[in-house]
Amino acid sequence: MQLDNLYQAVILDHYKRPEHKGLSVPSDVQVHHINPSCGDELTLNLSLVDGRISLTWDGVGCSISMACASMMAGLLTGKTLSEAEPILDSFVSLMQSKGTQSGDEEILEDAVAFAGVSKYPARIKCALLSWMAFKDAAVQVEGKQSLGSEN
Amino acid sequence: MQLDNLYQAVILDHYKRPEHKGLSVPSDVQVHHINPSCGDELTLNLSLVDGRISLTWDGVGCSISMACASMMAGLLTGKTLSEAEPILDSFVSLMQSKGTQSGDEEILEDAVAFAGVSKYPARIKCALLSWMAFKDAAVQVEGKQSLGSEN
Amino acid sequence: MPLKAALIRRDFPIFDRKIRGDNRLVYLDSGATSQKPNIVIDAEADFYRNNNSAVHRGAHQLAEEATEAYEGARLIVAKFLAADGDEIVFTKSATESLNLLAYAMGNAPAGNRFHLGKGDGIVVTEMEHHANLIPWQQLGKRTGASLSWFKVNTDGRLDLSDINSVITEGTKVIALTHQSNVLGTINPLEAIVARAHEVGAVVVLDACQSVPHMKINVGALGVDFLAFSGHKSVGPTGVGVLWGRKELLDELPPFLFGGSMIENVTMTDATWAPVPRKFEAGVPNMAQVVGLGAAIEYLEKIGLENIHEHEVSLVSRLLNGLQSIDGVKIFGPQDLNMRGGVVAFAVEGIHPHDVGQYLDSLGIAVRTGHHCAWPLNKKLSVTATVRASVYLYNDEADIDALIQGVQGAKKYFGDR
Amino acid sequence: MPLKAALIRRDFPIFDRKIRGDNRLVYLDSGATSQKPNIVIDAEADFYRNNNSAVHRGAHQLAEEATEAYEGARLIVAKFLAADGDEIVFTKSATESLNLLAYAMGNAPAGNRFHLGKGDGIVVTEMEHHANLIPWQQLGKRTGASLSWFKVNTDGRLDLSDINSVITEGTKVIALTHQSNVLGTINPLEAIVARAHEVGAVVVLDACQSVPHMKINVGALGVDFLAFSGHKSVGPTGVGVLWGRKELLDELPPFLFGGSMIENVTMTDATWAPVPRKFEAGVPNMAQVVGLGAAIEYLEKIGLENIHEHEVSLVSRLLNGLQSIDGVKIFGPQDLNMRGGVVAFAVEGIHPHDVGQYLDSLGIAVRTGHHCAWPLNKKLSVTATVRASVYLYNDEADIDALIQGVQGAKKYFGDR
Ligand SMILES: Cc1ncc(COP(=O)(O)O)c(C=O)c1O
Ligand SMILES: Cc1ncc(COP(=O)(O)O)c(C=O)c1O
Repeated sequence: MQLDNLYQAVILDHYKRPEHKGLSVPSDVQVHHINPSCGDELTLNLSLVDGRISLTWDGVGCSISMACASMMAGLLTGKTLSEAEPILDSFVSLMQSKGTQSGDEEILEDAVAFAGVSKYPARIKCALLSWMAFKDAAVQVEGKQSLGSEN
Repeated sequence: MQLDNLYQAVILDHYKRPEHKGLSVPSDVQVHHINPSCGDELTLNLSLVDGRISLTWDGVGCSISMACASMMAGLLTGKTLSEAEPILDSFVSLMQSKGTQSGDEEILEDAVAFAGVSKYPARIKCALLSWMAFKDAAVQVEGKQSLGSEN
Repeated sequence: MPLKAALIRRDFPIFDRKIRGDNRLVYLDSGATSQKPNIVIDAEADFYRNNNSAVHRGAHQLAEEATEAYEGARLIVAKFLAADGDEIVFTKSATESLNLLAYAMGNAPAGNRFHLGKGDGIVVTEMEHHANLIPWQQLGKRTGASLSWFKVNTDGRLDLSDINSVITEGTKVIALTHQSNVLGTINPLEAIVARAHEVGAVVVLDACQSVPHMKINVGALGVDFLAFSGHKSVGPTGVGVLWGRKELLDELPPFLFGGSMIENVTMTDATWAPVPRKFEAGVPNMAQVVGLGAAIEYLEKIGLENIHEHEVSLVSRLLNGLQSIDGVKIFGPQDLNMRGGVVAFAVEGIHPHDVGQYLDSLGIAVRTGHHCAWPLNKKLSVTATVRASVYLYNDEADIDALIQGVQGAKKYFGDR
Repeated sequence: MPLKAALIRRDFPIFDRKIRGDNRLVYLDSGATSQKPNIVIDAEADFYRNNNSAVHRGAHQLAEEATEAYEGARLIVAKFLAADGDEIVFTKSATESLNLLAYAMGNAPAGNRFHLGKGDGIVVTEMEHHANLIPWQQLGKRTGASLSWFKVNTDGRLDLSDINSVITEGTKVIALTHQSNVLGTINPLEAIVARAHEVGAVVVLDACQSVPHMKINVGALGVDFLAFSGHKSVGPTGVGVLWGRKELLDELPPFLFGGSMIENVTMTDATWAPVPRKFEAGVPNMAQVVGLGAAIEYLEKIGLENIHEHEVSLVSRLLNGLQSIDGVKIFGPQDLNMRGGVVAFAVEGIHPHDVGQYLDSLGIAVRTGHHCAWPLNKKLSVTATVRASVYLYNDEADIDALIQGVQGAKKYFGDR
């Protein structure tokens, strides 16, 4: 079934058993993103511990958006911000590939399972919800740091 | 030529040698009407002398609107308001006839020459400009009279 | 007279295509937009091919023909609603029709009956589509008028128990939907209209989900303004209708300013043409208006009563089918006398987007999300629902396909 | 490359019809609305037949296809203007585009760069179409901002001699036409843009009469907003475009409120989606937008430079021909470098309506009246003019027919 391309087993696994879910307290920054076309919501906590990312999240949404948040948190936790950047870029470009890319497993690991999403334009936003929240959070945390270092 | 139906000789005559043109001073009521789709303008002075209509007018406009004002003034001058009413009605219904009526010569006299206008929807407003001005003026003059008679 | 949906479908060319491989199209998203019959597509095309020209301008034959076609469509719409031609304003959509009202009221000077200020009130309901909510929120903010609303009961109906405290002496406008685009609820209007007119307020009816589906007589409804969209009525995209009582439209200030809506213009001032032209600035959406005329003639030929009956019978089958599935929750009234052809539901444990995607893989088109009625979703405590909506071209096989599809989705997402 | 108008005409089905008996159609009214090629008519029809569905909503295949077609057209328009996709807003018409700007600025709160109040100024010109005049008059009245304007010279050009006293430190907006729809004058923009930006004002360009007829690069023009209509660009009726610089559209408040333009909505408040969706409330005019995409591709295939060259050569022939007729007065500049394909004239002793009617009897469609630029007419001291406007499908035979027609009219009305 073609649909299996979209709903890979690993996606449904993460949807049913999400990881890093439940917001850590406290965090350096918290962002809240909404997908206005469906109402899905995601809250993401980002902390930097010795320069390494720590992510937790909570939200309501479809299998794609929730599984994506779960996988992203696992993938980025422990990385530095500059290590995370190419991963983010790689994921975004996979989403924009209209089914022509299968994703770089070296960089994206299990998240290549989302390659099928790029063939369903209406679902790309679902997959990007958590990544855009992370991007936003990363900018904020960098802003805080540079403020901090000026003091 | 089909156009001759619209531009009857008597219409062009009135256009070139308009009658009752030039505003009498004073008058019981003066109305100013505009055709917003082309900018044509008409000013009409209406007086009642012993209950009989006296009309003069001035304006700028196309042959149809100006000839119509000229002929209307001739046709209605000397009539009472209640004699004028069926003439107005007859002319309006001729204009709305889409070319199916030729007009009642008993009532409209030379103004039956405008029958051809009813086949050109965009020109009906031209022909009605003066008649609508008269209608407006008649209502006003009646209002004044009934006010006058109350005093 | 029962409809022959299979015959009707032949008039709609889109049903010849296949979806996601070789699936037939099961289109259950007419609440978002309806499909178009050939007769409507051709009416637009024929206008372009034969009569295209700017209406109300120019004294040439094409302009005459275009004007006749355009004004002819106005009379068709007027007759359809049992209204006068002068009471029909063409817009680009119901959204524009409703914004027109809100902006025009905002333009009303003191002394005009539509003038709003502090102390005045605007009333809406919790089940409004964003198009009939946000324009009024904004009008309130601009003018200082307060916004209040009728609540929605747990069974998806308006709570009118506090009608006299919601609609008060200060209320100037009540804007509500005729049929909810989420719950399917058809709102009873008598009490609201009576109370509104008692306090001198006008009633604005969002009839997007009713006009295409049931016989409407504006006089009988008693409302003062009514809006609907062409594209939900088997008509073209890009055309909507605003109906208003003549004397109210006369008093209402204009909204869009430009050509053809004026009487006289100087560098600093302008005066307005009589209705309906006062509200139709610029070269209008002529081909779309002509297409809408064809659409309404098509609907009338089939008969709005027949369409409504057909939909009720489909919805009955759909409600029964859905209720028989474990874990399916239906929103909105179950009583067929107070609902139309829109059914929103949720499947336990499966997000609406995923249900929708699974159905799509079978060729079944439904809508998922908040359906532009976010406050209602919040009230129902759901982020999203699946919405199936039926129209004259749907039949029992479509309903059965949906029900099987929902069962399939449960299996697909549950067993993996 | 010279155009082959005879070949082009074959793409436009309306030229197969006859006018007032057996006359061929000599269509010289493209300034009011253009004719449509089959490719545009078919693009609309094909959308309805194959992909019709509400864009940006629903997760089914039709919705995906409709969205792709709709957003694809946005990219076509963006490329055409050398702009970004996010800078293109679809409206129903240029009239709506211009009203959108005026209303949205009226919605700007204090602190927003578009906020207007007493002491602020709006600048227009004496040659504006009503659509680019009255919205600004009304915005001035609503906000207290003053309205001033550039005058028109006796030769039909803008008088920029007092530019520094017309555009002052308080000026917030300058709205002007790129090409006059009466005089044909193409306005030079450099000085106005430079002065506007010097005082921090934005320049709004009404490009209705230029975009369809010449290559436009919004960056090169230097303006901040630009509006045009689809129906004058061989596109469908019911669609217009507003282009704006991204950062300005970001700051500009929304205009029409409703579905798809929101980010979050509660009963009392709402926040907005990013541009361009912030400005596109409701189910949009999808088929018309898709048709406009096809129209622009068609124009680009023929080449805007070629179209412009073709029109200049026709206008040259037309001006020469008219000048050779006794008693014909031409309004607007005679210099072909500063004018486009619109020529307004008057025939001594014959009212424009009568000239137009006579021409119509020969199958020649021109426009007569004030052409929605009443203040300009008053300035020129005429109540009305005859306007002939050319486009890619016109040829020299059309021009010659018009010139002969004018001579005929003189005879017809003069000799009787
Ligand atoms: C210069 C100019 N501006 C604005 C408009 C208004 O365009 P539309 O009627 O398509 O909205 C027109 C055409 O009528 C025009 O020629
Ligand atoms: C109840 C209701 N009101 C208003 C609208 C807005 O209609 P449109 O998007 O056609 O302007 C819709 C449809 O989207 C609707 O269902």
